[in-house]
Amino acid sequence: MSAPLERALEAALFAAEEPISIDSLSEMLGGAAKEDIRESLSHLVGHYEERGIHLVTRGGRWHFETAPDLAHLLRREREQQRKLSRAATEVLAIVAYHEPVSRAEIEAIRGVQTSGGTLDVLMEAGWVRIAGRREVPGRPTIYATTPEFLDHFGLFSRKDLPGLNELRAAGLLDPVEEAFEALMGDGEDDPGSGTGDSAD
Amino acid sequence: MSAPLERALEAALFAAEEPISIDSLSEMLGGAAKEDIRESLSHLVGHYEERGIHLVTRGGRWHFETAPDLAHLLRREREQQRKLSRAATEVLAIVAYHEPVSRAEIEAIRGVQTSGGTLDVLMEAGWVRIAGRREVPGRPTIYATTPEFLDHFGLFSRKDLPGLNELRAAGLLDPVEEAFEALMGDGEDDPGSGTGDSAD
Amino acid sequence: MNDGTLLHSSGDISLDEWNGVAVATQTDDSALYLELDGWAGPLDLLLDLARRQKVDLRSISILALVDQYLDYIEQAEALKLELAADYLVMAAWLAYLKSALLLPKDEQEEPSAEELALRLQLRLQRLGAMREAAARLMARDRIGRDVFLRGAPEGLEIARRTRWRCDQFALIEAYGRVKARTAPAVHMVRERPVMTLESAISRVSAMLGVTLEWRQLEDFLPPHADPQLRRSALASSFVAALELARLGKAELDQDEVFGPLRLRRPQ
Repeated sequence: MSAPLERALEAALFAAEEPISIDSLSEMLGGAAKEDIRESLSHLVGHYEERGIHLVTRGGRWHFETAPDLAHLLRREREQQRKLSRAATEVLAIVAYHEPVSRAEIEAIRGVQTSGGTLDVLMEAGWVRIAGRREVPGRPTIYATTPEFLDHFGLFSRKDLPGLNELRAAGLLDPVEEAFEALMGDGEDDPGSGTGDSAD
Repeated sequence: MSAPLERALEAALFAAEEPISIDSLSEMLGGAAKEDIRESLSHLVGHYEERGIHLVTRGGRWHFETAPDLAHLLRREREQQRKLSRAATEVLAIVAYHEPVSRAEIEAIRGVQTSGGTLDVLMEAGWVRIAGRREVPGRPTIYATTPEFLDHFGLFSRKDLPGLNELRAAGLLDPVEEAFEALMGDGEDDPGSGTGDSAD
Repeated sequence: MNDGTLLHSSGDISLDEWNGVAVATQTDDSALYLELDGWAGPLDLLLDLARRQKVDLRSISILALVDQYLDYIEQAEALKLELAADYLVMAAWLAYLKSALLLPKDEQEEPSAEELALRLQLRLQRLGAMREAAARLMARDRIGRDVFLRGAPEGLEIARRTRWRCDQFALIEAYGRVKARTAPAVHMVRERPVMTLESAISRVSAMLGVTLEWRQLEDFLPPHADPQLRRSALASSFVAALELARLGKAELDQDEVFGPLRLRRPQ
């Protein structure tokens, strides 16, 4: 017999059409204490851990999904997702690991112009959004990922991006110019390119 | 730790868009024996019995649904308070004083046309109900108040509504008289002009 | 013709590696354009070539890479493939880089060839890192491919319900308003006010002041349409006339019974 709050959370998360934040859960359950909700959710996570469905949290929002190891039973041919082009996957990765990022910055990394369609596809998929403008000359639009991105790729949060820490530690998320100067040492009298807004 | 077949059934039923028969489940799970499926399903029914979601069968097909006692969580109501319009208040009062009344009768008493929406609002508010049809040509729908109406307005019964004499004593039938007095009031014999429309 | 004939015959870079990533669609038309076939531009091609060195990108030989690239372009030209301009620009730049790298250090211009090579290497590393990250991202358990959401969620309906406000007083008042507005009974107003004797006296005496002629009593009445009030005014004015005559302030005259009553100021 599970506690009333757990039952209520189970039902709400089961019935929900999209992931729900703890705030919304609290509101839905007549203002239940968020602490209690958190505790019940972690109970539920434990309860479902070895079952066919899992309770997961992505970017602070919660949902049930099937256990990944059962994918083969559930995959349906008719529902093949539209595959992303390689360009789109690269752009998505660049946005995710560098966000917020401007198109010029994306292009500097990829060495090619990014067709407008690529970002559109990612925005249409709901994974990338416009995150404002960078306050530099030209005020370029900058892009970032969405909560749905975390949902879709099963990421607890952006920190959960695979290899993020290693990439950061290796300086691979820094612009070329910054990395270049770091390598050449500060012996040079080159003032450097400052903001590192974009390589090349 | 649940058995592999149970896990698979859980996931399959969770992800299914409609209830599934045991035959389909067997097919989906690579030809699992129906006996085993039946047994696992009954385990699962027991497992979920007291949880927030239930595993149920209807006409030989299985699906998960939220526990019936938690249905209220799924249909949250966000209440907004609104003042009942003047017209609606009048109609409500007429229903209360004259019930059961037809719409035509309400209009005759009010002296103005009454939109159907007004009665809808009153029914939505839970104060007015359809009380059948009047056995006259055209068999018009007749309306009456509900027990919630008495509750809301703090009335023990409709008899608690003040009668016309009391209304008059309270000055509530005054508007026209008062208008006349206001015109004649200062003792002067010239009534002047005036529309009698003025309420205090 | 596709990218496979040129590069992938050696087989160490398979696009299958890109889990979940679509290989650029290969139609007969696109076969003529290398960049559509497999590489998103020269940097991408360079990266593929660099990976074929099977070493960490930090220790690739830029010189060897340049050679590979130039070979590739040469091969492509031999096959009369139409190369996009930026591949050729890159080829020219790499040819320059190669010659600079081969010069003794003291003969190199600024920036040195080593610096240019380092920059190229850094760029390749970054692109490589992002490609790898993309592959790892795509390989995650993805909703709709590896994990599935509830197929038929009941949904959380937020019914916007209006709570209507109305109180007892408003209700009763409304009924009073309706009755007052429409019921004919409402016409049971009090008796019409009469014209008082005082006001008749003051009116008649005031009017006598402005004329010397005989005038009928009716001429002294206030102009009222209402017959009831008119009758009251007539009665009051008659009494007023008698009173004024008694006080010597008016003269009364009547020619016959029920004939018109006339009055004037005393002569």
